[in-house]
Amino acid sequence: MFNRNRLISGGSIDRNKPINFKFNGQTFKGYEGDTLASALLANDVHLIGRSFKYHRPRGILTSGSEEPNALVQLNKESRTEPNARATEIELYEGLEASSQNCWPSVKYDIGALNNLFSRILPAGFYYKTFMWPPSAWMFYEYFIRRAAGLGEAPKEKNPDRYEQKFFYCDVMVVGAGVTGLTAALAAARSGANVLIVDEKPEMGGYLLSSKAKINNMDAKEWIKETLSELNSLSNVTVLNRTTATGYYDYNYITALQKVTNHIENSNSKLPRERFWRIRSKEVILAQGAFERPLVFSGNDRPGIMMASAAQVFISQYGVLPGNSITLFTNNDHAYTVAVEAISKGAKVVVIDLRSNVSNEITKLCEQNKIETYNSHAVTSTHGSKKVNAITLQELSNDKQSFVGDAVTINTDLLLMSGGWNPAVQLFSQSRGKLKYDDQISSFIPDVLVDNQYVIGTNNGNFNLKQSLIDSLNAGISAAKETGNKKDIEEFISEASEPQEFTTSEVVPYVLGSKPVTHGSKHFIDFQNDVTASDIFLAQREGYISVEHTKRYTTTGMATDQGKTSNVNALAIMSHIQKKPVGEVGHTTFRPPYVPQTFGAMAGRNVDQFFDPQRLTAVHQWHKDNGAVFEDVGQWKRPYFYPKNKENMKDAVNRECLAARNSVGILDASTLGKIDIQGPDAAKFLNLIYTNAWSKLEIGACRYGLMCNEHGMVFDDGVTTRIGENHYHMTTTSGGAARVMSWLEEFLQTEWLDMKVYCTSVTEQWTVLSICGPKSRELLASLTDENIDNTNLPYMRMRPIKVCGIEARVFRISFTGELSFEINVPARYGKFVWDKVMEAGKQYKITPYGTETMHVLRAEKGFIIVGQDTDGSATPSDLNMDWIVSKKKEDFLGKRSFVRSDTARENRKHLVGLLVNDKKTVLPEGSHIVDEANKKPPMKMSGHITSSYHSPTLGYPIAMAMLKNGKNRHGEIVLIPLMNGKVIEATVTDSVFYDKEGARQND
Amino acid sequence: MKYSLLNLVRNSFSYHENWQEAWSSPELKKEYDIIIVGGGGHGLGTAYYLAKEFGLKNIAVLEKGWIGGGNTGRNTTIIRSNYLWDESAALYNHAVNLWEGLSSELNYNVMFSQRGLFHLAHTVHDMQEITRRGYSNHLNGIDAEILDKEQVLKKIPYINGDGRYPIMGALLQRRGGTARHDAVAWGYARAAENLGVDIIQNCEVKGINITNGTVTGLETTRGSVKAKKVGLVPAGHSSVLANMAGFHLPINSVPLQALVSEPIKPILDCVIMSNAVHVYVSQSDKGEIVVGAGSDAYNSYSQRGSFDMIEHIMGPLVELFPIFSRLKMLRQWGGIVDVTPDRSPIIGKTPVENLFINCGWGTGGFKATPGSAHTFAETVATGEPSKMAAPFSIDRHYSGALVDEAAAAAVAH
Amino acid sequence: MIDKIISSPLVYKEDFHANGVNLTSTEFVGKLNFRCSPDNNIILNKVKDITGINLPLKAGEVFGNNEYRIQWLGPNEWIIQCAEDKKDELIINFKSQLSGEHFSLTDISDYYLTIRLSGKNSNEILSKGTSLDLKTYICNKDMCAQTYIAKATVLIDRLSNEPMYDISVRWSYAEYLWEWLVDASYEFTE
Amino acid sequence: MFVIKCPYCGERDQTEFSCHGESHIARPENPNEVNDKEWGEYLFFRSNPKGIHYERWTHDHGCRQWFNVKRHTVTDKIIQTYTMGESKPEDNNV
Repeated sequence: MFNRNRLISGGSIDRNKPINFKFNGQTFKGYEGDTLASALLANDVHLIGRSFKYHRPRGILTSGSEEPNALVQLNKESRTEPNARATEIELYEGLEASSQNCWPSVKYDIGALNNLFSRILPAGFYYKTFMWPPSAWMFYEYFIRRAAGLGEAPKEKNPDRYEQKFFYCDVMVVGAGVTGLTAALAAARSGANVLIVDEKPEMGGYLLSSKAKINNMDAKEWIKETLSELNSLSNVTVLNRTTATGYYDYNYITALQKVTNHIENSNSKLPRERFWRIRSKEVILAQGAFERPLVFSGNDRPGIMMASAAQVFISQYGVLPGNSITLFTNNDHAYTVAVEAISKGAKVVVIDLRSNVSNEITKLCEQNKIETYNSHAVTSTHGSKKVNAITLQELSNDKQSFVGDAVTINTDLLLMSGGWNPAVQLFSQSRGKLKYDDQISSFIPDVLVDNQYVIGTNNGNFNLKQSLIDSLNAGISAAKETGNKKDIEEFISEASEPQEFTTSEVVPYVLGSKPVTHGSKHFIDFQNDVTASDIFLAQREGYISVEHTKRYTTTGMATDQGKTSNVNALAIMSHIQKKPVGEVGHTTFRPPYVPQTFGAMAGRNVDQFFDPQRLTAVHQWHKDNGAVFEDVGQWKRPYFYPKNKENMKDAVNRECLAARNSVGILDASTLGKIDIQGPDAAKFLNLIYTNAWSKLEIGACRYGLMCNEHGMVFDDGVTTRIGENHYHMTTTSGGAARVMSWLEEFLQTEWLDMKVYCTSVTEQWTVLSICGPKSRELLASLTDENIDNTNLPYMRMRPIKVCGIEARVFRISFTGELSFEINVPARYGKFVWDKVMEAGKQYKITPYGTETMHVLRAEKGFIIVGQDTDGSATPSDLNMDWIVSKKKEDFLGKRSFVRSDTARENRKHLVGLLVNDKKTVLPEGSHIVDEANKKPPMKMSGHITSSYHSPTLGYPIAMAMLKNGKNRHGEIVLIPLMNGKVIEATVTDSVFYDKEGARQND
Repeated sequence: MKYSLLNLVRNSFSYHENWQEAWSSPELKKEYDIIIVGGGGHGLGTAYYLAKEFGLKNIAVLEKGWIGGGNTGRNTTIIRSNYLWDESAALYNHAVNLWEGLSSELNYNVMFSQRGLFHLAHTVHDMQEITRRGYSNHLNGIDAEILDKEQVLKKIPYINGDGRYPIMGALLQRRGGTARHDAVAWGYARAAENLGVDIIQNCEVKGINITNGTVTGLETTRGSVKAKKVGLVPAGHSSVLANMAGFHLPINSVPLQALVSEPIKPILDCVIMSNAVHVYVSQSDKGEIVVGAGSDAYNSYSQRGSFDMIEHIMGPLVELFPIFSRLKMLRQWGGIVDVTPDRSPIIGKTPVENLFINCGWGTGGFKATPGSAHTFAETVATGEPSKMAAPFSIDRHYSGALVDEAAAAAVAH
Repeated sequence: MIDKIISSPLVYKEDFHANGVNLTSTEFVGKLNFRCSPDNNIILNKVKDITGINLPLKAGEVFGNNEYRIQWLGPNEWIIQCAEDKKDELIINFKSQLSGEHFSLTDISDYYLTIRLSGKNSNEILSKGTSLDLKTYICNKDMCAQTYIAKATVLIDRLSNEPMYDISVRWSYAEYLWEWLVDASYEFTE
Repeated sequence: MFVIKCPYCGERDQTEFSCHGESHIARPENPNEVNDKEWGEYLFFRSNPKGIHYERWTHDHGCRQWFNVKRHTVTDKIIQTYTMGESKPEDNNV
């Protein structure tokens, strides 16, 4: 196990710490500090995976987060991760990775058949076929889906944790290359709170791999010194392994920090990743630039790599990925790697597209004995799983044809450099505007958004010294904007690179041995297998807007989101459309900058913290006593209490009968409660409710219905007058927040002069509702007060002591039985509940849940807002005209009642239904028809809103909204079930039990 | 040239150099009989049906940017017709019927994939809601199956049935599914152009000319153009055009966002919607997990919303599919949706004579595309609301006859 | 006796300690929600007379003395805290002295439960759940803010210049918030 | 995501707030006197401009107050926030 391509020395790897890892089942050795990509290259492994569409062999193209080719399936089982970029995976002991999108193996992949048929599979081929027979698409689709996709999702739950964090700072610097470091230091010395982030483990950016000098120091040394100062300052936060992913309005930036996912983390208490939500007053973008590939025939084989990537592998990882290297370039800067590789013992041939190169470069090549071919092109590449030779040919002066013969030379590594594209993705996300720059043949920032700076190569400035001076000024200026005006010394004096990047002409495509549109594989988007000829096809077929070309060919839509492909695609479009690249335009850059983990964004908002469970003071008792719970909004409410393996039906039967015959108890604490005070409270209630409130006596309770301004019922409840200007309102459990906000809306925006204050008191009170013929006897045993019908009549409230606790007891009833709602401060809720249960033993007191409550109220014909209503029912529709004041000038919703449709006679009305067979419980939600056909469609005239077996009556009852129902009592209607059966029912009044109300009033 | 496998093979011999333009870029004429404003699926489809079903000629579609660049190209491609109210059900089901033959009809594969759509129910109230809707669908002749928890878990591998809001059941529409959104615009455009429709891109309407209460033409960035009839189908910008014509609409334009993951091998073979857990998710043919986020409550024309909405969808997504936790978001984007008070569209006449409008589709326009286009074409052609369009007039906001799909899902008690 | 009568979800929670994080639940105290116009000088003066402190009128101010602590909630809303056994007397005092004025006074002593968070990593925990800029708000003692932590609306009151906060949360959310804070502290556990 | 300056609490993250649509839509003084069309306009019809928009927000996770926001609907820039009692500012700043 030795590293064939590892240099004897150099790089930031720790040669004392060898690491074993597995790739495609085979064990390899690397070192701490390696990435999976560098370690594989060290072992001379170039074939990493297969491309998306044609399943072509692919290797490592870049050394960073823009990598489109070297995607792997990382780890196994619950910790597996698809589409991980080998260039970003830091090596750790035991790491396992495998190739994706291939079967049975990356070397011999059945899917590569697609490559053979590639000629009939051009861009958008699927729009033109698979249409016959018309219903067969899903058959074809089955195979297409299986061929698509890249890696595989885990099949188990993620065992790792994710944390999230909000962070505020004065100045955020994105990118810790030398420009970012300079800006951060300037801002920090000026006194600002600074955050600097960089996606790499080691900060310093590209100059870590160069022979650049800053202030007459090696760039590496300068970086080290600068970092150490930044790390020592208390006003600076330095985050490595942290990628700024999204740049939103008002300088809101999201960043994903790898905390432990670069190590094996099964035992760590730290999260896998931390998701930062940053709000920075000023933002400095210093993300640098991406090297641009050249578009030539066969440019996608393993062993073909960006020149800058090779530079990084050599300098930072001590890996020389090839020994017989060809460099294909159109600019000076790329010669850096040629010199570097030669110094490490490689043989290098340079093929330069340009006819004339500078004297400086010529001299450099002579000095270093670099063989050069100017005005030459690589016309094809050879080798099945890895490049082993290339063919080159001299170009004519106008570059439109060849002169001389094609020559094939052997090579084991082909490097390419087509110039540089500033990393404007984040800038563009922030709504900054771009312009095309002819000097560098790429897009650069043009119009900045507020409180933002872009510096260095990120801004299209490739002169190191000028970049650093700009960065220094940006740092100072950003700090000043945030009020940090400490004067600082200028600390950049000198800076230079051996080969500065000057200009490069973007090359739409390089002439190949075959015409570019004749089946030649000039790749633009490596991952999605988009070739130059696909762009030609799209233009020919009219998909000429950039967005159409992108969507039709899928160029730029791979997991690198066009970082390596966009500008080249635009250059070809510009070439075909014969207009400047700037006029072709560019597609919109969308977040995230690099793919961002779902789990990190979900953070703690899953499992038990997915949504709060709101619990009442008596919750533990319900749990201990076997309650089955129902989710009502965020509340957990007891649904029913099964005893001895009872089913729901039996439990509800038992609970209902207990409440009707003796005494039942319900935890009604979830009801919304609002304390209303002020001299205008009655006036306010008059406007909020449909009925009149002016004459309510102190201590009296009244039921009220609330409508929205459309005239539709939206909540109901009982409100009680506590004092002269003091009311206690109750609302539905689910509607409490909505009602509170409704009241505040009108008080704060419409009736500003009204003297009323509303305060939510929902959780202040625990509400125990005891009901049934024995409830008075039971309560009497717990209080010294007289609570007979005279002292505490129906619809009255009295403040009395219950079990020694100050309570408010309301004689109100939602079940139709004699009933008392005991309100005590929540801290005493459990205590009083226990006492009531104890005292109730002799009456066989029975706790009941929401289902029993629903049955009992349905027997009485009481509505449940949200079940019997759906936001389209007026009080009149619900037969509740009795609660709508005719005298009041105005209340919310009133005006809407008289609109033409709302005032219509034959709207749907609430009715009762009794099934004629006296035994079928109609499904809630089933529909009513006047005439039943054998098969649908059938004309519907209403639907069942509530339906139960009534234990009290011994037969089923139902409530329904029925067209013109008010006038149809006694009629027989039909309810067709899903299974084809049709049930007959008779329309009745919706009150089924104790119509006179004797039981509750007694 | 007809699109077919045979022609694809045949053209491969000439290196695909003989394919014609799917649609061209004609000059704007001085006058048209009918102009449709808005080159999305609904607008292009309207022009197509006007030409095909009503034999009309001299039609143009004006698009301010590139066709299909609005909500047609920005949605999560979900198609279904299981709406509650008869009026909506009829309209959306008409659409599904047309979807089923659309690829053949247009000779353009729109990849309508009827992979089945599940509305999950997590609470008693949800069960009541899906039961009511399922029965209503059933009686309206729309396929609907009400499933219990076990059936749901069996049909959807890897879903978490026992989360904070356990799954209680689901409403399944097997005929529901997804389609390839861009292809819908492109297919209609190509088919419409074949019938003589002018498709004018990069042509923004800057004014609506009205004489004596009747529309006479438009001012555009490409000059003035006369028209006998104008149909507005400008999702996202309905109010802007209505304002040009001098009237207001009961509409707010709000951001709606969506996102996709990196592509992965097939893992989710149906469409999932959950109101209680707030998830809309499917997997595209490319392998991306496609997720719909919620809409923001503020008006905006910026085609972006608050990041909060994206974050908010992640908890529910991972809660429902814990295995998605390690997947990565590849791309997020936003569109502008026109929201009406009752979440139902507006199709019909406007206060201006011969000016018609089709808008207000909110978050649900894509699924309706062929039905909307077809019924709007009939409305524009005849000058009167088609039977299906009639309930969706602007006037319902005065009479109170809302088609309230929003209220029907209301939660309380 | 009193222990058996009083209960809350936090009563069952043992104090939690991790590196630089301490969570405890506090005892019940009297909490009155008080609302009035900030322009009503009669009320402002009376409040000063009764409690000995001014109603704080600036956002996020907390004024206190030995007996009372008044937290600013909004332009016309405060919480007045007092000893549990002084509450009834205070209510009577307010009602009699302010009679004729428009105000509201509501006992919400049980509406909120209070979790005390302290320790050098407190801000680290808070910043996981609240979007509040902790460098601007509640950055010194006697400052408070209403905001959210995760999915619970809270009132955070800073008790000292060292990180120590009383986090008031509605009773029904208390269990959720406590568990959330404990879970958020996981990375600081030994 | 916006930073919104609550007129009472100061600058806070958008997630503490919620938006409730167009502001300065007055409820008719006497609803009984307006016709169905006018009532419908009040209930449902909104200006929905592409440009300056006046809207109402509440500080839900803060002081619970309603207030007005003047914002541009294309740039999403908030130009001004002001309390409910204050009158509508001019349409100048774009």
